[in-house]
Amino acid sequence: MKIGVLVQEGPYNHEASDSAYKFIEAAMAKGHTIQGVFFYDDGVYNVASKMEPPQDDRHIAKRWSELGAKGVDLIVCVAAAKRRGINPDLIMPNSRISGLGQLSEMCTEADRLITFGD
Amino acid sequence: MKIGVLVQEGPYNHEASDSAYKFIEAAMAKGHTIQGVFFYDDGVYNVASKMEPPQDDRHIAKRWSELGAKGVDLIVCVAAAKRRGINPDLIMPNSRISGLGQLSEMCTEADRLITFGD
Amino acid sequence: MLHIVSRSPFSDDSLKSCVRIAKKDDPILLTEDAVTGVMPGSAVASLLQDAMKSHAVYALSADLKARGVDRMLDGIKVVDYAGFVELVEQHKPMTWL
Amino acid sequence: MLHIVSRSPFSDDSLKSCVRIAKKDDPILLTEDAVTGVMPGSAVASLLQDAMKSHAVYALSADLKARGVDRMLDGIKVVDYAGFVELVEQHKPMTWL
Amino acid sequence: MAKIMFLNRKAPHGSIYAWEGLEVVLIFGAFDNELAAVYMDDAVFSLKKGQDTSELGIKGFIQTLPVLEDYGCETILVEKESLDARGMTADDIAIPVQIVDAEAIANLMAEQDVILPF
Amino acid sequence: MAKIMFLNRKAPHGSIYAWEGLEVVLIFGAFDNELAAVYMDDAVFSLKKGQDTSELGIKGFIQTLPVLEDYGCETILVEKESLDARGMTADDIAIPVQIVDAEAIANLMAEQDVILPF
Repeated sequence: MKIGVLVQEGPYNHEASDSAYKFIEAAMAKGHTIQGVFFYDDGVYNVASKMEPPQDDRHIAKRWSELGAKGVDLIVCVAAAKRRGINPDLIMPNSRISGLGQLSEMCTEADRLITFGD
Repeated sequence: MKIGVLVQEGPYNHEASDSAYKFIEAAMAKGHTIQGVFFYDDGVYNVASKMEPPQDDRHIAKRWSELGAKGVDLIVCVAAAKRRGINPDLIMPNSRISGLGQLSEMCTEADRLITFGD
Repeated sequence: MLHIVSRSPFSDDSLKSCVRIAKKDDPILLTEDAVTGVMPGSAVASLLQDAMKSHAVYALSADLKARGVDRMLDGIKVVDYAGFVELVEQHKPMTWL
Repeated sequence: MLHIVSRSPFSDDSLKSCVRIAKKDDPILLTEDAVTGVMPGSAVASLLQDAMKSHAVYALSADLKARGVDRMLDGIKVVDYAGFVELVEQHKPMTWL
Repeated sequence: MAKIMFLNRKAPHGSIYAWEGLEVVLIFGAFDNELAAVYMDDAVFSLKKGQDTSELGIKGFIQTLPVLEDYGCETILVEKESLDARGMTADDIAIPVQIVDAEAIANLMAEQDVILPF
Repeated sequence: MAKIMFLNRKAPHGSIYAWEGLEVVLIFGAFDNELAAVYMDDAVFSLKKGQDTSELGIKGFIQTLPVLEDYGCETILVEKESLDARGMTADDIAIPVQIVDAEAIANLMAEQDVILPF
């Protein structure tokens, strides 16, 4: 199946980001295709490239970027990002900034669209 | 009176940041001293220098920075900031990064400590 | 002590907990989404009416206007941000997140 | 349709709204803080027991373990993330934020 | 083409969710989708007459609500039980909507390809 | 010196609040303050025995809870009504605490200089 994922909350502050990641891992392990991950609202902070979490903690941005390296399309909402100070120079490799139209497309093309938020 | 302010949520996503700002404005208008504003958790995003909100919207980081120019001590929690990709190069003028010890000091020295969060 | 409640009392338990804990005569200030609770005839009207027997209950005008709250339970006092500051002058504040 | 609830049913109204709206036989999955609701003898036990008359109710194991939930109402089904994915294969998901 | 429902449950202004739930309509309306919006629980306040956000210094809803219809979201349902619980009636609603019970919402939900929660 | 109370009300892991409510104790304990912590509402789960966060991939509480006492927070109150509502008893609590009613919490609150909510 083609599964689209919408993430509405930022990293560390809410479990939503972790839940989304774990769900995607499990879906890929079952052979599903991730149509894309759309980061909206505070979700745009997920791929902030300057993150430096404590050494014994998970590195959320790096984890997303590695998923991007496997071919998962990581899309950061441009309007939400600009507002919050996230620009193309400040996002992780394998992620990109684009508009809500991408979310609309994902809704049309994916077999399932699942939201993680709070 | 000396009033300390703790902000626990980020800009735009939650009204907490707006409420804190309006409260401080009103307190200063009444002649109170703001002992400091401590940004904790997602609150650290409040002074992200690369913010570009829509032209017809308030510029939250700029607003804080202007308050800093008036002598209000704007303190960004170092641990919360690092984790979220906010470093000294990415915060507004008139704000600074420091530790929770500053919040402890504020609790001891201020006559009132008020929290804005969600 | 001044008790500040900012979350909607319809979706969140913070007002209920505040009322359970607040000492007699401690004022309660409703801000942000919490001001939605002051409309008459709502599911939280009796909670607020009971609260007003032991507490002065205030609501922040900027938040009331923003949400179009155009009618209120008897006894709710409206304050602006200057009034909010005065309450904090008089009482140590505690915010119910 | 699969109904996903992630917020604590003690402090938030999302589970209640989900149960009000969900169609008979639609499964409900509790994740994140919502898994705290499955302990027997709690204030939301009857809400969940009523829900189980019309819905299969699942709880996510990683979240149960993280919160030390070591006992559950009869009838709650435990799934891991692979089981979560299977539920999404079978039903369109809807998340109650 | 997909059937997409925006399910709004959060109060306006306290968080950005309600606002972003309108923003998506602007964009999604440009694509060939069949859109519906539901307002229940605290989100019924997003449709309240007489909202004036000028003192908060944020953009209001009242000017923006007409985008729902203008951008092709012709089905707008409001749950009666949510209105009742908040002491509101049909007279409080600023735009033309259908006031319905939980079952009607459930029925429309069942027809959707995607439901996006705000 | 100030009397400072940490008032915890949020569930652990779903958001970072509960965690940050412990972090502050580590720092505040180094200063000459009189600390107290209250756990009520969903925060009683932060003290639950048997928490295992390894599958979530985040740091647990169980190892960290002893910081409360080690760092000088000797008064730890848990509200009985909150335990009751969640089907929990004293046996569920992982560390030594005092289980009290709402009035006892109100009385301790009234003595504080500052209350920090998490």
